[in-house]
Amino acid sequence: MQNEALIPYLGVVTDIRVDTPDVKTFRVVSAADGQKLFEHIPGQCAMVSIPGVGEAMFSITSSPTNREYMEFSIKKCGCLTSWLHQMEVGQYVTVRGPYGNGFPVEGAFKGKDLLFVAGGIGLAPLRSVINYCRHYRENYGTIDIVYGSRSMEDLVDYQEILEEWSKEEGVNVHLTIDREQPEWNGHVGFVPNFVTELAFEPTKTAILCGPPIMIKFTLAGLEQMGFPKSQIFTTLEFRMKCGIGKCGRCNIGNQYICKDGPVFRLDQLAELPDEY
Amino acid sequence: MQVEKNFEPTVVAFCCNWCSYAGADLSGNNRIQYPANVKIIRIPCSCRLNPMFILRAFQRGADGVILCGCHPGDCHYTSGNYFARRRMTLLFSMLSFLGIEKERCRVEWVSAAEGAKFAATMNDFVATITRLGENKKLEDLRCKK
Amino acid sequence: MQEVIKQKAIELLSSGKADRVLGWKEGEFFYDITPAVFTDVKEIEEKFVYNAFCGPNFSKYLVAESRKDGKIAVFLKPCDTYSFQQLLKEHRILRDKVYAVGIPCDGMVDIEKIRQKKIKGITGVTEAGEVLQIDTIYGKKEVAKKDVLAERCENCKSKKHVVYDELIGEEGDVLDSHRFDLVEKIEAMSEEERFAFWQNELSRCIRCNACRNVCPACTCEKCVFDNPASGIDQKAAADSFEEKMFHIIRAFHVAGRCTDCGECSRVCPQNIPLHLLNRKFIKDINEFYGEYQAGADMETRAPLTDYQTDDCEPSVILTKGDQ
Amino acid sequence: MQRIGVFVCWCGSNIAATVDVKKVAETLGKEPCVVYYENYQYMCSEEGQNKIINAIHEHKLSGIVICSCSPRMHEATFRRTAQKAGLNPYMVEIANIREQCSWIHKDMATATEKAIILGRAAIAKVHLNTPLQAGESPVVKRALVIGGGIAGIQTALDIADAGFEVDIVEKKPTIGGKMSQIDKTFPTLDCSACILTPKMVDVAQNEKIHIYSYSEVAAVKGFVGNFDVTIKRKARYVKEELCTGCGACTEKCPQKKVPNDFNLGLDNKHAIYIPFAQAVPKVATIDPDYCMMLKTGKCGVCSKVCAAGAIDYKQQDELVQQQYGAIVVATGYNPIDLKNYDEFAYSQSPDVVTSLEFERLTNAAGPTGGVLLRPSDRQHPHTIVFVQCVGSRESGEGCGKTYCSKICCMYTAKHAMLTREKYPDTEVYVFYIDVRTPGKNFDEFYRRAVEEYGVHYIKGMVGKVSPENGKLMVQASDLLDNKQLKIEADLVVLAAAIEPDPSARPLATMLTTQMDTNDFFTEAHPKLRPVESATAGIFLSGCCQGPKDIPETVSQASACAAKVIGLLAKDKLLGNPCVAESNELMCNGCSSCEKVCPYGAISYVDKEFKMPNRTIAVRRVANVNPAVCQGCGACTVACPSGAMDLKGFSNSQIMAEVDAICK
Amino acid sequence: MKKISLEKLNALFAEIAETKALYLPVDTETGAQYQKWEEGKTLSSALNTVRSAKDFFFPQTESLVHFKVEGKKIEIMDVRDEGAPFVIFGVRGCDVKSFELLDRVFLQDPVDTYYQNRRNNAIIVSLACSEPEETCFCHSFGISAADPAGDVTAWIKDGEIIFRANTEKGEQLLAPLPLEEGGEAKAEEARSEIEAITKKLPLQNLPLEKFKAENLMDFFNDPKWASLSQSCLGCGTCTFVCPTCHCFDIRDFDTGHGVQRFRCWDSCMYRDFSQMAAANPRLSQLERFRQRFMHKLVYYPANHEGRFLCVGCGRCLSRCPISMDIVKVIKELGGERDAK
Repeated sequence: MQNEALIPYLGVVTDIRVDTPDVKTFRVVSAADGQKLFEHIPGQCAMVSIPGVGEAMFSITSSPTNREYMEFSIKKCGCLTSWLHQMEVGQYVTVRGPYGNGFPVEGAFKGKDLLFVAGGIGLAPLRSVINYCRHYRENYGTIDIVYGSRSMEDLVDYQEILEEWSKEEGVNVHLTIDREQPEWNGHVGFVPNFVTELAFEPTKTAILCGPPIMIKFTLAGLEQMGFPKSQIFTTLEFRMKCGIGKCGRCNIGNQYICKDGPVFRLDQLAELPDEY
Repeated sequence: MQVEKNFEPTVVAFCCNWCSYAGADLSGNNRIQYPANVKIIRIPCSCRLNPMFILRAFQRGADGVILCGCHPGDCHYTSGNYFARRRMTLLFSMLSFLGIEKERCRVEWVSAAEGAKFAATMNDFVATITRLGENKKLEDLRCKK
Repeated sequence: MQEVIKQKAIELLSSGKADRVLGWKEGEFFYDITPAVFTDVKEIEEKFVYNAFCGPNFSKYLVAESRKDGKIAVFLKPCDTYSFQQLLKEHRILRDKVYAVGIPCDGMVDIEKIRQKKIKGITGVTEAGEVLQIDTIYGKKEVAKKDVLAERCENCKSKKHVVYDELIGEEGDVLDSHRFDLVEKIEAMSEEERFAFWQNELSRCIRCNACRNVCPACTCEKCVFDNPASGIDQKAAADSFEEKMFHIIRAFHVAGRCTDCGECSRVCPQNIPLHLLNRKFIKDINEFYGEYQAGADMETRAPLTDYQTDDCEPSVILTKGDQ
Repeated sequence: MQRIGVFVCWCGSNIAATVDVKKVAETLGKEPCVVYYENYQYMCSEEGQNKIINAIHEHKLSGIVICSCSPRMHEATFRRTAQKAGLNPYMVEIANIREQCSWIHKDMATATEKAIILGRAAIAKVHLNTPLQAGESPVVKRALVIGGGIAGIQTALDIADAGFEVDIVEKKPTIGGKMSQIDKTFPTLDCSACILTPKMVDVAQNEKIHIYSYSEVAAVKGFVGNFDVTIKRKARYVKEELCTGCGACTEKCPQKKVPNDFNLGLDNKHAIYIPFAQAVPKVATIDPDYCMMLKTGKCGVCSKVCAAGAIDYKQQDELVQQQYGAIVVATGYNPIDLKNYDEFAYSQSPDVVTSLEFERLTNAAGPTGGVLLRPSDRQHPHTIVFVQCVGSRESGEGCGKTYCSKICCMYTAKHAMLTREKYPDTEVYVFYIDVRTPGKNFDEFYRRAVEEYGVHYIKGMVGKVSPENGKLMVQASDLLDNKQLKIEADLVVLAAAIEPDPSARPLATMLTTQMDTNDFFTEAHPKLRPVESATAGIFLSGCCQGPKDIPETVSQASACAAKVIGLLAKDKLLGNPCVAESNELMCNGCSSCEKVCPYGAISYVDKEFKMPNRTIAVRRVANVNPAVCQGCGACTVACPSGAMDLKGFSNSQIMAEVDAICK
Repeated sequence: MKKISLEKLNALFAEIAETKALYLPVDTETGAQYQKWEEGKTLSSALNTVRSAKDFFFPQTESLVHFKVEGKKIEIMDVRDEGAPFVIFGVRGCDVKSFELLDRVFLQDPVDTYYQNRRNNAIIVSLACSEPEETCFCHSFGISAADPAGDVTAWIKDGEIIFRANTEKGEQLLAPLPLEEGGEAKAEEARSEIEAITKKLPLQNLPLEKFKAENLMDFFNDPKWASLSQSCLGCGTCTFVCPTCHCFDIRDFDTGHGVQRFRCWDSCMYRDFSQMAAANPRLSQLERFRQRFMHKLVYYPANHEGRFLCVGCGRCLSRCPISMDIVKVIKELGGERDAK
């Protein structure tokens, strides 16, 4: 019988990394052959599930350029995610996907200066793009990454940022935390303000991901700086069940976030009902 | 030819902590036998038994459910078994109304001193359920092996 | 009667006694009437109706409406007042935010029953005394009103308004109804017949939740069936067990609180006689613990939150014969 | 997700002989989240417990399942073990594979299979266990005794003796209660006043005891260890602290036509009065219904004669707030009102009296100075008929009580005997249904009345008493001789049933304690906890719980005191953590739970909720007081929305057990 | 065309049922329902079934996949069934149209194979509506009650039933059956009679013109939603009797010895439909009510060349507990609006 999108693949967790007190990154490969489960575009998602516990959509945080495995950075917030956080290496999970449109890394982003703005766990979906763009460095202009979290401990992928991203030519990392901390020498303050302070050229293409409140104020800041709506991208979060644009749950206007999203350009969003 | 295995019913007994669970213990202390089909779940008082639990047991494959509590008037919490009695009477009546065998559910008052009665009750109940056969009217086919 | 009630609605609104009026709004046809909150006298004049198709029981709307600013006036048929009072008793409605007007009712018509008489394409209905004159695409028809009354009205339990601020018309009495006849008939069936009867009825359930959502006793902030933590949450039944489970639990949850308003059966798109389950509980309660009518007063303890030391034992069920 | 350890106990051969413990351990070891399993000879031994402690440490166990004997046996032991290892004691579940498995089954395969299933159920439950903390609450070291009769007095004295403060609230101007009205006590016939008044004095003089006389309990809030009580001190128009009890005011009071309730209206008193000579506190009280000064503003005599200046016509009712750790109910009893007993002509003839009135008529301090005289003509009665069981032991339909009032047989024998002793010329008839004399020296006492004093005991009921020509015609039946009797009596004494004081019912509501249909307080357990109410911290003393004679009352009062002392001796109360808890987000505020709670642990508050659309909604929600809740779970089933759940026995836990068993 | 006397209809059913499962509307005490044909069951005379025919392809619940969980291991079991060909007899024009609308959802990439299997197996015999009800408004969506689509179209006229095969599947179904040739004239007669009745139906000229993608935000922000949705109970009756509603939920059921993942009907009218861990983008009944009708009248047409997700079957009109239905919504919103 034909392959069925709703029947998942079996994955096995081969590595668990503790990123922050409530974020863990899980490395998953196929349970059948130890290979990568499927290919994806940066920004795409997959439905990860523990049968009997739940199934939910998570962005694939590893870059497509990684040919061995895929990674999911998951924040503990509900029943399924708590379960996932308790997992040990060797645990099987089911995965289906990839779902969604992903970022236009081979389209609109090409040849552009990119400005990534992320807050908290919002870095997870962007990590895939950033690493992709780093991998195909020649295809893109400068890369600016503004990333902030509540505290130092809450910065996801802090090690990778320090050891790889910051050291790379043409990649500028701007980190900030919300409140002063003794061990912290960097910037302190909220992400939106930091973005304004950094005064980026509005010719860049901005990619935003983070909590709604951060998005809201960052957008205001960017628009003030003169960024046109068509140059700002963000990703939406919604309850999803089927992941393939049929079950009706993530329907906003004539768009299905699981299929037509989760990445939207701001000018596209402006034409949709404000139900996200 | 395959010999059909004797029907071994699954019986769930909810026992209140203060009287009936102790009664069951006493039956053990005195080595009075009753069938292993009976599995006891300890609840603080018979009034803790939510009708939901009974339905759940049937759904999951129980063939009989019995609630044991303190004798009326002897409830550790003074009135719990009175409430349980009303609730169970109405629930059982409803199950019977829906055509479910009325002997599948039972309430018995067993005190902590009535080890023998506990065993006798269980013997009788298991016999009744065995006679009734498998619970087919309140089963969930998905839960069948 | 419609005019009197309409005038009352206008008066309440224009006098400021009420800020909103909950009433019935006309539809496309004579029978498809929608509950509506009127805030505008003109709208009442144009759209307000009260006829034999005004079935919906408004009391449940008051749970939310009484929590809004301002006062809401509501029109309650005798049976609706029971639900209203039951909700007051359970502290679900804020009494001082509601102006309740009792209105008379001589039985509501069930459009389904007219359709079951093979009358198709109904475009209009006129009440002429005991007879309903029906216009259809296929010509004029007539039926006796008593033949097409809703089940609950056929077996009307009371014409009395148990609570109101104002009454339009005469006060009625509690009636001797035959509402338990069908329950008795089912009780008299054999176990297998009963099982088959309910299997047939309940298997039609599509779990649209109309019965629950319309039920004035089902006002839970979060229904157990919607709550994943309850362990029994479900949507469409995936097994015949779940069909029964839903209706047993629902009936049990409203046992002793159900006023027998009959809304569950009225709204069931599959015409499952759900009220029979509730009535079975009511009948049992009456038999086992003494007559009790939910919503009849504010004081009497609900039978499931009460007991007598000499209540019957559950084994009483065993001796209640099948035939 | 838990990390569960399973420990299977052999219990020597008790379990291991019929259950394959190794197989049980290994099979359960494969269950999800079980990271460690072990079997050992005696899990409850020190060695066994150490094994558990080590495993908890080594394997970072978050929950443990012990397959062993009944939890009623060693649950507490293993909880302590867990606690020692730093694991919350409520993360322990016991699978009872001894009493409920190995001891009742003979076949090894069957028993092993069942043990595995029981173990699975325990594992399923422990999956959902959450660490529970028992709440602590401080204990106010002060007790309140409601009612100052002999029961209250005895309880108060015993509690005070142990060094705790006690307040007595008595609604009458003096303590003493019914016993102060009685003449002699059976079966010893010693003088009631002689044994009571010293105790009353003790109360008055005890520094630990404070009497709120002429006061009532107006409101009770709080819970065991922390009751907050409002006491209403009724205005007596006399400053208690100034009044010396000299009696000058009473002597001079011009209003002398006040029915004397102490003598049951058999004589009159003054509008300002001291109920009786030995009253405690010995303080005058003005009856506002009769005092001319209070009614018309004209008089003021008492104020003028009072040397202490204690009279205060402007006095108001006063509310006093006080905190208590325990409350004792000692509200006592009253004879029932006999107005419905027209057949006995109680309302028609003054010579038909109740037994309590008879006590006053024979009491030296009574209206007749102790000489037995008929109320109507103050003549000595020559024929007296005593009727027993008036209003007691009636079938349901009558206006009387279904229960036996217990004390009537004995006091009637006492009355009969004393009458015959003092007035041998008096014929005494006693009509009875049964004579009940279960008590030390009781039957001897009754037999003396019959045999030595020649009291005529007749088994039968009096049908009618009719006043005729200054006499009372008593028509009765003699059931033993099967004949009708007519007796011309001078005095008829009715042994009226006793009933709880009418103040008890509203009090029970305030205290959230239970009453039976007769308004007697219900004890927490009829056999094992007879002096406690089901509501923690509320205790029962004396006749408020059921009819009692004096020795019984006093012993119950002391028992009650012992319970109170036991409570007050604690500095802190450790709650049972397995209590009900309401999820406010789901609560409808419908009050179903409150109605089934036997302890009054549930109250309602209007709470503001932030709605997702940034509005604020106010909803009435249930609030469980964990210090009061005993964890029966009645509320959890009454709750339609499932907002109410019981910690330690939650819906999901029980359903998980069900699932595991039925799998 | 082919025809047969109505008297022989049951024999015809028996013939079809010999090789394929045959489903048809049967009268029950509580209205017509699709049932599997067996001896003794006859074609209902009611206009339409209470439940729609979508159940055949999109059942109320269905198992998707099973899992076995042991320790850290999971096993996946594909429980799909190829199925066998079956015949649905007597589908009305509106329901036939609904299949087309559902196909556009379920057969769109990635294909829903559960739906596809059943769809491929089905042979649809539609039946023209000789007595439409007052609640019918299929004509508003260009559906012909007189000449419905399907693999085979049938008309009943003067004691005869006339068949016309529209597809190869239909041809194959009719070929072996003992039918007479002819009936064109009668079919034509029936067709024109029905068309004449259709013109008399009360629900004519629904103002649908303005429901277009370009007016999306306009409709979305229309203040009239408030009064329209005000008395909505938030039940799923309209959704579940609707032949085109297709929202579903996917859930897991732990049987005690495995996990069954199944899907079941869901309704966007339900409060928990879009509930997430901490937020719900459609909090009020207004928003949920609006979503359902916007989806039918604006969103779906925007994605599917202007096709409305409604076939005018009238089920929601007769079933809504409070009689608030799509016709009222269309009339209220489609009224005086100025097209952009």
